Amino acid sequence: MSIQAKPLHSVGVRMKRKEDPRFIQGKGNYVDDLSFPGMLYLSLVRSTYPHAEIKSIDISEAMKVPGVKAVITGKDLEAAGLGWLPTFHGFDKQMVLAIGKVLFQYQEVAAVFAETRAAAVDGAEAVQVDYAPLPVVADPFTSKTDKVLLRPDRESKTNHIFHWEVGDKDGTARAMASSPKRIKQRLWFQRCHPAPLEPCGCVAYFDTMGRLQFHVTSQAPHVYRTALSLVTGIPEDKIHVISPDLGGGFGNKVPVYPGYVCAIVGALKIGRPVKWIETRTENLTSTGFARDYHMDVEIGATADGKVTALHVATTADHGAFDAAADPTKYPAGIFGIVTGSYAFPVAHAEVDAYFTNKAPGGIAYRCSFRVTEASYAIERGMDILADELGMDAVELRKKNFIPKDQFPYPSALGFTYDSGDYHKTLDVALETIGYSALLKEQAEKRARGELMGIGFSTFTEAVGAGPSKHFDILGIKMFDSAEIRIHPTGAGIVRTGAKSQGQGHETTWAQVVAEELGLDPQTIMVEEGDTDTAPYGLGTYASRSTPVAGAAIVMAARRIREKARKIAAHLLEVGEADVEWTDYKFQVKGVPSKTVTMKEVAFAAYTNMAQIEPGLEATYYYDPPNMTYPNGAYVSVVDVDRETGETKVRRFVAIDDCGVVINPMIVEGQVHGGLTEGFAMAFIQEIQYDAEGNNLNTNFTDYLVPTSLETPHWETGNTVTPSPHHPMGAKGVGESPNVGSPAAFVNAVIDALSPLGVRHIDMPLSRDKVWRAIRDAEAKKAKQA
Amino acid sequence: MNLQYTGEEKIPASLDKVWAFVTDPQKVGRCFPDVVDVAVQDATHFEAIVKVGVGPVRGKFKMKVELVPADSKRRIDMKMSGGGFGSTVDLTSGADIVDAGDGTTLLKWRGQAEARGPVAAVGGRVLDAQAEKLIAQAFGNVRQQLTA
Amino acid sequence: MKIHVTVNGVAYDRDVEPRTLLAYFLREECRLTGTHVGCDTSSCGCCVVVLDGTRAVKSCTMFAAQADGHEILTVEGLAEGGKLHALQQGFWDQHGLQCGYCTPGMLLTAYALLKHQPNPSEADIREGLSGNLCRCTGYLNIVKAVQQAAATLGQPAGATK
Amino acid sequence: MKQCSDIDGTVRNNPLLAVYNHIFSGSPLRRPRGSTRAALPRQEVGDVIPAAFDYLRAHTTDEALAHLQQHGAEARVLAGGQSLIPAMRFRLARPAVLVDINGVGELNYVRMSDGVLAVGAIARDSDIERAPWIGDRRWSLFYDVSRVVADPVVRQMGTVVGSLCHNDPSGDWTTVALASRATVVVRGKSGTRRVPIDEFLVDSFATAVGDGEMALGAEFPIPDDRTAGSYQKVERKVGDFATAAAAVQVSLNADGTIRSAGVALSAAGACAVRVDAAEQLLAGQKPSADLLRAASDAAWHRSAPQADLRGSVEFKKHLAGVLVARGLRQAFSRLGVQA
Repeated sequence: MSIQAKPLHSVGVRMKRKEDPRFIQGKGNYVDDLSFPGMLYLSLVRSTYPHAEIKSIDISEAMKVPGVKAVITGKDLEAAGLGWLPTFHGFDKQMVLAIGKVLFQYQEVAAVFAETRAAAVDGAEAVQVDYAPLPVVADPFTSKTDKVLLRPDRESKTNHIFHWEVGDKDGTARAMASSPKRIKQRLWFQRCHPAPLEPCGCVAYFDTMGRLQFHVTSQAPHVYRTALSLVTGIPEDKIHVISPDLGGGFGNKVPVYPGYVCAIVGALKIGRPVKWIETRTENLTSTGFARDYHMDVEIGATADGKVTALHVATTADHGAFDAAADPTKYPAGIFGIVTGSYAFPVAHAEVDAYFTNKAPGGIAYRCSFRVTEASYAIERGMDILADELGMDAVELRKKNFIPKDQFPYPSALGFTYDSGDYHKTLDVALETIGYSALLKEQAEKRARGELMGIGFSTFTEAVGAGPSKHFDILGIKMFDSAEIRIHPTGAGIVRTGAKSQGQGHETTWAQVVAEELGLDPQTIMVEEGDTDTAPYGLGTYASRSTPVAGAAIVMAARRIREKARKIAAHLLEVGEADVEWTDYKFQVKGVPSKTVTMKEVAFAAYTNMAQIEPGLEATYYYDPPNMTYPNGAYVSVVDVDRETGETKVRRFVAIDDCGVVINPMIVEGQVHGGLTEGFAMAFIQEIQYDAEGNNLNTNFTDYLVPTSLETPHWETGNTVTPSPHHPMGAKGVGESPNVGSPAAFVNAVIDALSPLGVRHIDMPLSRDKVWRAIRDAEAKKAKQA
Repeated sequence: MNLQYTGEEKIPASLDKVWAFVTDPQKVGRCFPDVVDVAVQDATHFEAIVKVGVGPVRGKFKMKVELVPADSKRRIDMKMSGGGFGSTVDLTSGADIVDAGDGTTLLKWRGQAEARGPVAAVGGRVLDAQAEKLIAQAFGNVRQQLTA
Repeated sequence: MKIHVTVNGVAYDRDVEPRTLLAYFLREECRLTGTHVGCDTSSCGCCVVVLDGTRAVKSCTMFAAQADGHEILTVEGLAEGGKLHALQQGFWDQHGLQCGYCTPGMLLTAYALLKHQPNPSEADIREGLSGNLCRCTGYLNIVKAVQQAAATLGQPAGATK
Repeated sequence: MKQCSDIDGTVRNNPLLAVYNHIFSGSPLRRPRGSTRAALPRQEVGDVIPAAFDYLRAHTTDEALAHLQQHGAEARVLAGGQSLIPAMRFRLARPAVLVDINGVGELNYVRMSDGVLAVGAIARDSDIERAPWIGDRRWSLFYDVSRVVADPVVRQMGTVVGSLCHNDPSGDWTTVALASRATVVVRGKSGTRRVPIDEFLVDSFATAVGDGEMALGAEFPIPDDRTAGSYQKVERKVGDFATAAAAVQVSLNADGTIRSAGVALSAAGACAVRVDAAEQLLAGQKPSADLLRAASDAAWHRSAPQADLRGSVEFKKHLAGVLVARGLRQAFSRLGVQA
């Protein structure tokens, strides 16, 4: 038998992506690419009012539009027991189609099914809805007063959704009171939207066996199947969810949206396939938004800059329904990571969420459940503290970092950080950017009145939810799974409950299996997103693929290795105890000449297995013992134009530590993308509502995505501190750059403006806001002088 | 988006004549610029269809109008809601009617427009031009017709 | 109305509604689904195709009727004789894509760019691609991909791999 | 768990199950009933597909005009369509008839003749951007603007004349046309007329082109070799309309004094505006810092912008001043003069 000539080392290799050939040739398979005989198109009628009673819905004109087959309203769905849909938060539900009243602008009001896209739109246009406007609650602070009750359907007659808190309230208050230095700042992390370039959508039909075939843009297909079964009553075995290629997700494709339910109902009632593809406008105005946290950050410290206490009180705007896809026990997600990379002896964090007449959401936008908000809060807070102390931002951070010898480190808010070497990561960043030279340049520029800023973010996040004792969604524990089958020729297939949206699972998972089994990654196929074939998993978001599904793959591969050892022993004609796995093959202990490869074992598993059970496959469900805690040190250098308020990001260095890296090329790509989204939030991206509740950023002409021209040239690097509990020592990374970078940008701009006395500006740092801050600061200075 | 306009018309007619005019739905309706049709429902309610044409944006705007005369006969408020091209616009305008003494009457008006839907989001500037035109010309036409 | 459009060298004679946008004509009439639609406002460039060999156009902002009698090149037509176009190779080698949704538009915009600027600098490429949005890559590797393609295409015939 | 038991509740007696169990029994679809009240304005719809229209392709100017005169206000000219088609997708614009002039070969030109740069109605923005003469200093205003109109792909379809006819308050070409003193050639029933740009731009999205008429082209006087310009645009990102923009073009006399100046602003009013005061105070003077400051102030005073997501009124007014100063400074330095 042939021994593989090529080196078998797979993990850590910059392997080109196996999925790319289809994408670069236009052969990707996205939901809107699907077409079935007799397929109808669904178009939704949406509310023009943010808050109004529906006096009547007249569909008679719509039914006359050529090609229109049916129009469905909230009343029809209510009659079918489908008026409401449970949110993934679990403790709230949302209307599928408005019943009685609308609660946000662009809310789904009626569903029109027609033979063509155009006819569906014509039909939707012809539906006449008579609204009686109601008073609008456009922000959480107005909501707090309960003057207007938004959700009379709920038991508790208040707009207050929940109060959540963690930490030592009294201890924090005492420590704060006795701290010689204190800072307090209101920080608003504005409402954003993930806006993947492919909008959400689905095709639903019932096959000849009465099975629902549901092709949908989903980051969590299995959860969809269970949720759909619970909501519609269709037995789970009669639901087949297929999530094909996804054109990005970033958290936007985790929740179940009304359009999906309407498509299924239409397919069921009309008996034909129904396609619903969201437009960009619908995507930005009605599907899961992110952030919208107003955070009052308070930090106490000693005079020489040792932090003594942290208190964060947050007012959260959750929109019309509480659709934040958070784990059941964590209504504010993992916001408790707000102590960041610093050794706070005591801390207290609280979040109060309120309903408003805005789109529902609060999803984890490239973020491990509110970790982005938390990181921004602590990293901005530390800079404001440095400013207060007249201390260098780097010095302050280093002074308060959790020392590497204290890991695993129990944080003041109840997390156990697995590993990290924060000083080292920051030193690499300082080295790369040339900090001392920059400080010199900055001093010279300031002397000339020029505005140059250097900003840092040395964040730690918690990713890979999560241990079943803590984490579940709709009651389903947040494990993940893998199934591996090795074929007679040594090729194989791996399936997981995760779902790639561009992260390159088809490549990295093959690398992991190849590494563990000494096989060729080019012959390991990866399949995800099909609930008929993939083992049950919670899906891909919150950077959980590698920490959870990735671990499941390693464990399944190791199970295969144990089975293979028996066969190897049989082939080597020795006892199993005498066989060891070394250098990617089985070898008789102490006899390097006597080896068999996994390829040979695979063939034997089907052709020559003696008394051993035939076949070579394994399944593993992985319940992580803890989350992983990737960290990073980011440095940003900016020049601000006094006259126009324009900020140029001259350099940006990102040093990440995500433990063991499976494919450095892919990790770099993830970091580039995350930094770009962080850059967008820091400078141009926001979903705004005016006081009347009108959404002002309804498409890409006003919800701004940076182009190649605005986007800085990223410089990346990494340090490696393996996770002690992950079978490969890996941590999640997809979100780190998005979580860590906003503070680095804002800190840099504020540093540039600090000589003028500017202490804070809320994101996005538009030219207008920055110019205004400069002007006001100069006016103030002139007054004092 | 929320837009506000103000203006004043000096009308060579007595206060009573002006009052009679501005409280008559049929007459007021005819004062809208490019009005195509006025359908009076009762003494204080009517629907008016006006032609809208700014650059690429051309279509018919249907307005539901309510007149709210003050008992003082010194003020009339007008609530208009309606729209076209996929959007709704709520216009509210009020006019203080002041006897200038010299046999003329002043119409001191203030208008406010609020748009929802694509027009607000996509064509805000288009709408602004229209709303201002609608209100300003309406009062201008009141003067013209009372002058004629 | 009846139109005759040549797409990737293949003639399509179809009867379409005047309001049919070219993007939907390509996707639904020609079943060439590599051309994507990512926005309503001509902002994202996922739908870019090449018109008459040299002009990159956003096919969601052009009616199929306007393509009558013209030649369209879509991503499906880039590779020749089973050999990837240098741009496709560049995107693959340089990890110039992640979710792949913007990739066809990027490829065709770059294709037209290289027709007019065979040796673009990083600045030229960043400017030339600024009508196409990418949400995944941060553009850096896309720039590298186009640079690689320019170098490949710049080599004398036969020298390319 | 609470929420799950809720769902179980809906499961236990879910009427949909009945429907489901009989999906193949051909039970007729129940059509929801609705009242028949007086029609209100149409509601928000998701999809963005234009309303139906008739498409007419013109091969000659005469043919195009015939169509336009036949259909009047119901018809719109389709040139680049980069503003019209998005407006139609949102059904803001719903013309009954589109007259496509992209096939009118006689309107596809960019040529120098009789002292003017003549740009035909279907000449693309990119035809200017890539013109062989665009690098010449005298065309520096055009060089600048041709690289910041919309985005590089839109420019390959969008037209210069179309931008003038669209007359967006934040447009780029309208502003450049003012600074360079362009003329628009308009043809209608009564024949062809040449309309100075100041008269052509009537109001937001409104021009001197009437129903049944069309703009055949634009004419820009060819600047002499002691002329240079600059286009200064602040935008939130590529492809955005201007937050504020300034177009300047200055010609010097042999003695270094300013013979003439064109100064115009975008996003500073109902449509692009000329800063007459600045043009007057520049004429005859030698470039100097004080002169620039004065022109900048004039721009600030002239600017009457509208607040929007791009910026506040005061910010846009401020930018108008800053950008005019920067534009003049660059134009002068292109002429080798430091101001």
